[in-house]
Amino acid sequence: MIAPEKRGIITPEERLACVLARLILDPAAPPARHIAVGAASPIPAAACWLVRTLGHDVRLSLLHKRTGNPFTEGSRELFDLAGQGRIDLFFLGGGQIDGAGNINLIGTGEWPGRTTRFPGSFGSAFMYTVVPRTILFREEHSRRVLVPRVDHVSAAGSPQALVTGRCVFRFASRFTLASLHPGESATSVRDNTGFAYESPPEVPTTPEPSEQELQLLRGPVRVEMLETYPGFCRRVWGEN
Amino acid sequence: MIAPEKRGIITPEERLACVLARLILDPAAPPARHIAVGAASPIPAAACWLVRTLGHDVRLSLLHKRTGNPFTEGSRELFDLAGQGRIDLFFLGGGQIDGAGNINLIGTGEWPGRTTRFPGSFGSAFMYTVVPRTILFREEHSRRVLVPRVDHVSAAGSPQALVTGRCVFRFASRFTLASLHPGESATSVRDNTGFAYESPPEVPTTPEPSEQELQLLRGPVRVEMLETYPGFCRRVWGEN
Amino acid sequence: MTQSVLSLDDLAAGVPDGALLALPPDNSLPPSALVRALVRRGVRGLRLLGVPVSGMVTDLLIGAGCVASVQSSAVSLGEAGTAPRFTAALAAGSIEMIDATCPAIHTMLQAAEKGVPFMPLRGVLGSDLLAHRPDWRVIDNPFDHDDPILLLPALSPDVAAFHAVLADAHGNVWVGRRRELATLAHAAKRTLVTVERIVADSLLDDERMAPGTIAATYIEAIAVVEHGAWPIALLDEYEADSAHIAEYARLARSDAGFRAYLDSHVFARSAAAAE
Amino acid sequence: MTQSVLSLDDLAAGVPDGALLALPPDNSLPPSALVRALVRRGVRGLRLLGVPVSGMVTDLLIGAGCVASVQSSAVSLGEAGTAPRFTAALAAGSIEMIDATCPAIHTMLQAAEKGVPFMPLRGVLGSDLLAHRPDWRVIDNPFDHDDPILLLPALSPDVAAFHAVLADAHGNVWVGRRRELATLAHAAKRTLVTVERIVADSLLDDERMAPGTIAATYIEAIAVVEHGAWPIALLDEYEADSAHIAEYARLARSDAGFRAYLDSHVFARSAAAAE
Repeated sequence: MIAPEKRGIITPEERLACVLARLILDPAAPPARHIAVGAASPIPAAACWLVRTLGHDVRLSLLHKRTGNPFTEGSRELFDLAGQGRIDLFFLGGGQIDGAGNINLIGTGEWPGRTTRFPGSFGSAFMYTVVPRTILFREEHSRRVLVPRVDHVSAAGSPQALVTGRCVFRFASRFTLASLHPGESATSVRDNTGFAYESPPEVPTTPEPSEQELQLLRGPVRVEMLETYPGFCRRVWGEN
Repeated sequence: MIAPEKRGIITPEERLACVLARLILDPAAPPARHIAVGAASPIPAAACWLVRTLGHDVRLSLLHKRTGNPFTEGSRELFDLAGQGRIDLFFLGGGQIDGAGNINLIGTGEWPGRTTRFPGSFGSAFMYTVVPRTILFREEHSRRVLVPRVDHVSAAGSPQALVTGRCVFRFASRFTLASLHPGESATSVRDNTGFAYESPPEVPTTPEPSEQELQLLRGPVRVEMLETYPGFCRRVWGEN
Repeated sequence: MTQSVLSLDDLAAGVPDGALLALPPDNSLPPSALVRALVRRGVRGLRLLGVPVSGMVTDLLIGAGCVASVQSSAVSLGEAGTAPRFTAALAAGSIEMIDATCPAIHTMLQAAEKGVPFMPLRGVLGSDLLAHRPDWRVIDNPFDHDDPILLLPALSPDVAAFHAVLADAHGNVWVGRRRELATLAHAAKRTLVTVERIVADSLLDDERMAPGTIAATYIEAIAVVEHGAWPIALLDEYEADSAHIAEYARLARSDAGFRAYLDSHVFARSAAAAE
Repeated sequence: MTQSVLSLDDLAAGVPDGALLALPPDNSLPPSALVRALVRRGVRGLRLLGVPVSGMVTDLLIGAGCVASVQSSAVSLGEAGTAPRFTAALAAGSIEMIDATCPAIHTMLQAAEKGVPFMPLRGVLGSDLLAHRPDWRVIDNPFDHDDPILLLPALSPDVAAFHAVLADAHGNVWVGRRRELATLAHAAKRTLVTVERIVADSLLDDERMAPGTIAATYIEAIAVVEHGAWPIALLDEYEADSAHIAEYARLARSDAGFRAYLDSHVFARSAAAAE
């Protein structure tokens, strides 16, 4: 199943999926019985499928699943579900993310993004405040993305955490560095982060995926993901 | 098709259907391109089908049509349609109707109808004001029904007309007697009407159905009505 | 599936005394068998909500002494005439009637579906309903001048119950074009459903079935009850048993007649065993 | 039927210059062939509405100079990346962008569907969107204290257009579970639809097809265009032509590339004749 040259090598995508899965299962957070995942979010989707295949009873609504799409009230149903309090956890990204947890999906420069235009706010302005738990996720960890103050606030909220390609931040009125991915250091994160955050004297390393997690990711999770994210599956787990 | 003993005899239901059809087609009123008809309204439904079979391009929404029901957004769709301005004409009745055009579907005596309870207001409180044209229709024409002032106002509005088993009233801030059905007189109407109304010196007789109207009612209209109003069809037009 | 498939009696046990219970009328998949099971259980103090009007099962619950109040836009047996137990209970003052108008009930449920505290509705302003609905409010339209408009509060039933045609193994249920039941399930805190049968294949995988399907997310529990809408019609599955409804309408005119109906069609061992 | 079955060009003629034109995004049956016909016709000054976001056909119309403004919650080619002509037009200042957020667009259409002047929505209050939407208004919830809530005005598009799977001889059209298109058709003043094919039997007579059907009441005119969503996917009928979309995304990065794309796939006699 897995291309031989990849066997044994843990990809960044696999690591991030496991990080997100552990945050989903965080016993200190309110339970995530129903999670919604957007179209362009294969890693959060993999994390959710991992949680499911680990045996947890969590309902997943994949927004762009082509077959078996659970929404029969049209595309407003996700937002109505959230308004009803039936979505416990959502993932958001941002062209810019700042230290107050604000995200910017509008763009940089003069409104509405005359310097660099991002796609737009999607449902973030609603979901971020209405859904109890939000995990911010952005692979690119740079001063371009993680800024002192976003140029425009698409949505404001209090995330559970911010997961990047370099580290995990937890949030409680401001960000605190929680763990460093393998190969990163307090300095590499500091150098690439535009906003101020708390950094404890000792920052643990993000735990690597367990053998069980890897097997699930490369087996049943991959199978579930194939229809919705074929390109992602090919890139991370090779052909067939 | 028509039971021999009924052939040639014009029933009150047929007469009333023709009266309503002419009111629907009233050239002085805004055009009725889309008419909605409630469940317990076989005579208004017959009138609408008569208008259709006469060749007029009118859309009918029969609220309780079991097959081919046009509402695919559930039972709120009728009201949304009306709110959109897409319903031109609706029929309403009333346990009581007063001279101001108010209808009472709640009941008599202390609220909510401790003396005699009627079924309830249905959608009347909305439809009467939102739909441009309303025709009030009640076969029973008595002082019990046509009262000086309804005990409770289910809905207030300005009807195009009030059609009863005895006559046709037109409405413009108050009712005016417009025509008397065969067998009725100014006196018989006066004696049986509890509210005040205008009565011109000469009141015409309600025209009888034409031969064409009768043939349409007893032929294609009856066929259209059979599924939704089998009891009515049997009563008015006999078996088979 | 996270939904439980229960016996009818266990499903009925899920409706607590005093619950705000939403029920569709006779043209929209009422849970007749479940209501008979509720009567057998002796549920008390129900606050019924007609969506948006009420039919035979509401009359039955009232007659059996299960009901404290009814909020509805009308209570009627349709072609079979007035609802006799409802009328008798109102005359006796033994239930509270909270009158509404159809689009207001739809709107209150839609507000709950959307998770907003209120939603506006045109019309209604000339009706005496307003004076008897202190929970309804007229404001000036903030987008215009001299334009009073009615605001209706969100209404979230404790329990919604209806009889769907079928469910799949995942707990999704199919109601055809009776989509007011989807709005109801979205708005309600808990939704209990009886179905004619359960199919293996996911209703959501079939583009032709999905649009008439309410996703399992909204469904708490299901019981399989063949002819569970009887004597009411069920879409294109079966027609109404008009003779039976007429018999009910006749018997329910008197207390004694209604008792006889209950004995024959609700409490009798044969009746209960059939469900 | 009162709906007309038109040629694609005659259907395109029904979209006047300057119209507020609502279009669904790439996962919800965009009228790709109709949009190409609009480009060929040279429509100008369109005010586009994304329901609730915008995809490839919006980028195409912008690139072809047909668009004055876009109201949407996002403009993107999905997996194929950013919308290049949209981005270029914004940088050049040649179109106006009116940013929204998905549930706000749904809510504005629902208000129009219901015929009410506004509808509330939770959330949004911390977003800079508000400062740029003078048509949106925050009020104190009249049912509570210290509870600011957003009110959104009804929005009724001049024209809604989408590509449905099929229509019947009565003008009813079937969109499967893409029911946001029903809300859109209810809210719009006029709805123009392309379909893959027309079937004889009424969709409303079939309980399995009816729930995914938009009744003819709401449909002004229909054109039959096979593969009318191409290169976008159409439910379970056909998949997206990802290679073509990627080619578009690549070509549309430059003015010259976009012109070449138009010449090959929109204006070329073979392209036009295929539609």
